[in-house]
Amino acid sequence: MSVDLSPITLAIFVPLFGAIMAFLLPRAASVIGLATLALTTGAVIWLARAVLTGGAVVLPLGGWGAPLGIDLRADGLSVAMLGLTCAVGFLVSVAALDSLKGAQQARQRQYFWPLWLLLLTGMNGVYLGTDIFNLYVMIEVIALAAVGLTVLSGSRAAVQAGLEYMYASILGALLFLMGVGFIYLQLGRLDFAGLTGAEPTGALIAALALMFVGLALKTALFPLHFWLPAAHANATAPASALLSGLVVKAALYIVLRLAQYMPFPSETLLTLVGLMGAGAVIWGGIQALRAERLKLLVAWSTVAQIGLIFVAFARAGEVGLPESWKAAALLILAHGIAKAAMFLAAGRIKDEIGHDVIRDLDRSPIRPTLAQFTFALAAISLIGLPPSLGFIGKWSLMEGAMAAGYWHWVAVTMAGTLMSVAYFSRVFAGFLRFDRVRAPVGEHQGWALADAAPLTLALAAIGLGLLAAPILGFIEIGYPFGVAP
Amino acid sequence: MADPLMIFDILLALSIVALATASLSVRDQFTMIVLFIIFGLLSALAWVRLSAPDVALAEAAIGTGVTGALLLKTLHHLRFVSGSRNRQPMTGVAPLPPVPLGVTLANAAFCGLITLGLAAGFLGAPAAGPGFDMLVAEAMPTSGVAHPVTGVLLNFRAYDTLMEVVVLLAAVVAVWQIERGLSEAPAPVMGVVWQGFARLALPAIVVVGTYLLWGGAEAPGGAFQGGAVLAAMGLLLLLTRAYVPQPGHRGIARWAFVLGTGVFALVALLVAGGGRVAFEYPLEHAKTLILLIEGMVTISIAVTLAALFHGREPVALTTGGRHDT
Amino acid sequence: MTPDLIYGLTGIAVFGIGLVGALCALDRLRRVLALKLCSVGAGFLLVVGAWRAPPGVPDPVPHALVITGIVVMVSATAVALALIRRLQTLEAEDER
Amino acid sequence: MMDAPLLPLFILLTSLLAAPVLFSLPERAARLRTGINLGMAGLKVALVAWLSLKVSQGVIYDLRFELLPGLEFKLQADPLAILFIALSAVLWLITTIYSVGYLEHGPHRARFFGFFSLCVAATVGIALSGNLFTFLLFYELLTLATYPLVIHRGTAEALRAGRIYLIYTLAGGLVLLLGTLGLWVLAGTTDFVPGGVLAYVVAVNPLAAQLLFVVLIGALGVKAALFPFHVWLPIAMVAPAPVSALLHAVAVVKAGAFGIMRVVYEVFGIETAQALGVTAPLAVLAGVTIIYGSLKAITQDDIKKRLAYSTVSQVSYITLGVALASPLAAVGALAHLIHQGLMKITMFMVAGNLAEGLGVKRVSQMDGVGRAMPGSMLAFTLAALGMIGLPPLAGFVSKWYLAQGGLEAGQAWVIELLLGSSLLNAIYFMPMLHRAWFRDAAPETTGAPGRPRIGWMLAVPPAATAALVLIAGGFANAPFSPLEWTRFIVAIEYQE
Repeated sequence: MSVDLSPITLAIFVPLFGAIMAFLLPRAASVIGLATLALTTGAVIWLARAVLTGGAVVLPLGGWGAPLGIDLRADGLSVAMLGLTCAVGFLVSVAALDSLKGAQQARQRQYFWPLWLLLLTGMNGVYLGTDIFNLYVMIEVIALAAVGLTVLSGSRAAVQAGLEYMYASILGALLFLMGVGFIYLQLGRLDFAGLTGAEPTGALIAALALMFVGLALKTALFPLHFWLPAAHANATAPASALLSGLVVKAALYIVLRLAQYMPFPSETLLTLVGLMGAGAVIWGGIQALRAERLKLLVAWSTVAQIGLIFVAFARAGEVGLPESWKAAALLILAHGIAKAAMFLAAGRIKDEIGHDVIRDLDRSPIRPTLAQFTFALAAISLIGLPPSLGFIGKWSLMEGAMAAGYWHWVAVTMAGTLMSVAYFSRVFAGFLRFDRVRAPVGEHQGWALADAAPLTLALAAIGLGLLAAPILGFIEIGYPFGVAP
Repeated sequence: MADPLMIFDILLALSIVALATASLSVRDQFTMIVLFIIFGLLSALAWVRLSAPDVALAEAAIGTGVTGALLLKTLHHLRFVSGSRNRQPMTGVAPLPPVPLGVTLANAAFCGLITLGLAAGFLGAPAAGPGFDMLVAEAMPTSGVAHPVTGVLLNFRAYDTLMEVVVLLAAVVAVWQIERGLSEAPAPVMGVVWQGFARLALPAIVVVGTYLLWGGAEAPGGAFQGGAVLAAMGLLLLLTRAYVPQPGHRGIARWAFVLGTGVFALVALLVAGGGRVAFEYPLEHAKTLILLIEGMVTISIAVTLAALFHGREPVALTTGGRHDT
Repeated sequence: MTPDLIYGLTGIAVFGIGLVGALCALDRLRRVLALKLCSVGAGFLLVVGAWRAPPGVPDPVPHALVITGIVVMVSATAVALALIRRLQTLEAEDER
Repeated sequence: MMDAPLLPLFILLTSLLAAPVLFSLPERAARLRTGINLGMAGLKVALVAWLSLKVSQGVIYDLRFELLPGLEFKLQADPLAILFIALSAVLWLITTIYSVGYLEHGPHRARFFGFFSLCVAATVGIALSGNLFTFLLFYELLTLATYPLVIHRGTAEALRAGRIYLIYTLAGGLVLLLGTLGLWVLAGTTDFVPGGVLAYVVAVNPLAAQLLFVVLIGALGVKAALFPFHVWLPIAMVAPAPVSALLHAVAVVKAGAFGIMRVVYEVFGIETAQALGVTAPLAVLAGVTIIYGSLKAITQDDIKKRLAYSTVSQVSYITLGVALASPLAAVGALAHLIHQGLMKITMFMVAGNLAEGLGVKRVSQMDGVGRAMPGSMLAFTLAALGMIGLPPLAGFVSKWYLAQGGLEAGQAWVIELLLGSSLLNAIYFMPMLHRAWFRDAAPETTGAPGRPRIGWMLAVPPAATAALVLIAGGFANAPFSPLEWTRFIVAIEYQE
């Protein structure tokens, strides 16, 4: 009996089997992990080719078909998110290989790989899912694995942050589940297609509100961001990179999908979303300016950037939604890549210097040049300077807002950009100042192979801006957003 | 409308709400957990009343039973830890400042508003509205099982169920990860009388669990409930010290954790082919395959739940996951 | 008043109570419990949605969903409790 | 000769690709680094010469790459681009030689030359930009590449200056982004087209067009050091001498001035801009900056600061020439783009030599330095006299055309402005020359005669640029002189 597998199933099952193997064979976990990532990336490339040539791919699991069964569906946006996850995931894994190589990290290493591969399973499942209850289960897979990764170091701060993260995650998921209940009450089905064109009744508005708040909690949208900075700042570097670069994107992606299929009630709600985003941009910026530690600064910048993505989403109101999601998607991709690079670089800097207190960075005679350079490159994309992908995303955001006459979103974006310049330049000053060093500054100290992965990511974040047109073309495949009102 | 039943319903509903409130507001943590367990059992009762015996069984066994056990174990551990703290009162930290009453009230009012909004949404939704009834009825004959809930869990929405087992796996990996090297509170040990009782109860539990599993194909029950009951046996074994996990058992425990997920996923993939997609069991083998999956999943659930209760990974000197395969 | 109405409102009330607890409780254990209450509330909603007035047969799909939800919740609870145990131990060690 | 449509790209890549190589060279590989630097700089000069020849023969270079739907990355080589690119190619070569000598034993040379190279790449990109969007990309790259150069010394003072520099220029960049977006939304294109792309918008919505003009000029004015956005320029003087030289002569300040040209001539179109009534205020603003810069320069004792304020003043000549909206003034403005670059780079290199060779950093210390370093001071004198506008030096030529343009435009006040400015120039340059040549040296600046205080790598570059100042003025009418080329451009921009 021949088994013919769809790349869609592979994208979910390969990491799942990888996780199982890595858990069963702890000694070979690293090898299994890397191999799994490579295979998953292969499956995603295969899937991308299929989507490029034939448009969206649908796989009715069990042959039942929605609404009774569960369909998996891959269109341009899904595959772009899968690609982001696998590519960033692969490079973070390479970096993790180095940062977890010490003898005292044997136990960390043993748990890192199964948790990370389970996390990958969950994220791939989200990007391919079309059933809202299934999405609930998937975000729980993500939540448990992500919490496990957060507390990998076992320090008190990390465990404390992990516990807060866990509470927020469970509550977010339960709000989402309650929303699922309301959708079932009203519509009697749970697949995305069933949501299309439904009348916005009381139950559906309740469902939408519940699901949105739940997802906002999971993706740390202001003012529900409270758990994020501590969790992302206290995790080990590869875990931070995964959490900040990839995990928060899963909930964001679900918001995009819901907006595609749900009857979005009104301009007012969209404005509210934009305002929350604006609040995040400002508050995240202020806190990043005040942060004393490098990783905390980077974590607060994630809060601000998530806000910016929501501003992009709301940039042109209800009428502009069929276009606005593209700006949001570009920013999601840009942030995913650049933030992973930045957290890895911050981790490297901390490893080399021995601390990450921003004001004392310039006291160290050790200057991990390459990691600092990587950090700066990532910052360029996060600030949104050309030609990075972040710039292209910001350009799309402002272009749409301006064309629609929504000047306030342009102002918020500009304010956010200026603040990001201000808080990142605090860090650069620490890199480039030399008159506070007592000992002679060593030449090119702190080079390591581990710098290769973050540097690649940072260069990608900048270089992919040049490929923005094909990327935009790709994410539109099989994604008729115009269907939604 | 049957009047006495309605009175029963209202009374049950009121006591559920009252218990929920009480369990959150009672000061003593032990009482809190006990109230919660009663709350869970009454909720299960309400679900029986709503013709959902499978759900009621799962809630009673897992949602209330296992969760209650987990809470009690944690409470035991916390009391042990803080007991050791009390021995040196000089170094104690100031307790957390209480939340200002105003904030609590504002929060409560906020939640009240949300609740009212949800209630309004609920009242506006169609009663006994659209559902999957027809679709399930049509598909049941080709599902390979007779009981609709089992059909949904293991065939129509098998992917969900697989992921649910994955959640369990993630949980046990995370718990082992979190608790590694944790200094241990002495495990709660039962009194002699209880031990004797437990020994007596063990065979009965096994029978009930197996029955639930087997019956799942036709009547209420199934892998989760069966697994929970078997896990209860594991809990008893652990509590009575009839079984003490050894470091050497770690490997077996790992295999037991992943058994359900692995078999489930393998079967799901291997049936693809010949025009079928993943999870599409060939009709003639459907029942066999589903029973195989259910059996393996049951074992994994039982072991995993027991391991979640036990917590730490068994390393030298301390103890860990149970294996009962 | 039909049972679905009564229990539906019960579920929403329980969810609301859980929400208050999750937001206001300081005690770590109590917050876990509050979250569990929320999940029971959500379960109520789905079970009520599945209910059909006799002699109708209830919709099995929401039942399956609730069972899944229960298992997911117990997993999350176990992890949260493990974190609490770990954290309390670390705090106790720090004070010693 | 073979035809190479990718020639502009190659010119860009000579410095863009050099940067990563230079970054990765170990600090001690000095010879290799110098080899790459000089090789690439020489190659660029050769390629630019070839490109100029081709363009003068009427070959059109136009490279496009779509970045977003409808929005292109576009490189084009028109005569205006050639003017700027030739300036930067020649001065890069000269400054590179100077920098190698200046930083011979300093730290972080790999970093320095890497960013130096990037900085030139950005300047070349700005010159070759075919639309405002591409211009914006390189404009921001320029900011990022110059920041590490400004703070190269790594002291608290340098970092403070760097922060101010970054805030001003990035804020300016952000406003430019806003303006580019506005242009894109209003006109549906950001292309540079002689005669402008906004005629329709100006007719329909003059207010929006005026606003756009203010935003764009304001943004570019930050780098062009237009009053009141000039604050960063004197502060950025903490940078090493070659960096200051490059910043003032070619890279940053000129990028702003060049951008103002592009915006006035090819985004709005000079006639449209005039009709819109925005050129006259710009001319007044430029005039204010000219006088203000000169007055501030007089009060500075620090040599580099005095030179910096002088730049504030001199660069606004270019803006003035553009804003006067007369062909003759335009000739003067374009010629001054080159001439000011040659003169100012000379002066900064000499200032660096004084600091290196004699430790002289203030005007009050300059007594007798002419005798200690006669070669350098001769170059400085030529440049200073040129700045003042003494014939037949380069500065005279541009001022002459500016004045003629003022008459042509019916703005007689320009003559008075130019005369006043020249007087002020004399007031702040003459004392320096007087001290250098006619006062006795202070004991610490007199050393043993006959022994050179600086290496040839520091001595030759200013001499070369001073010679160019002389040639550009004296042979202003020769073919391929900046002035001749300028006339060629003005014919295009005024669509004659």
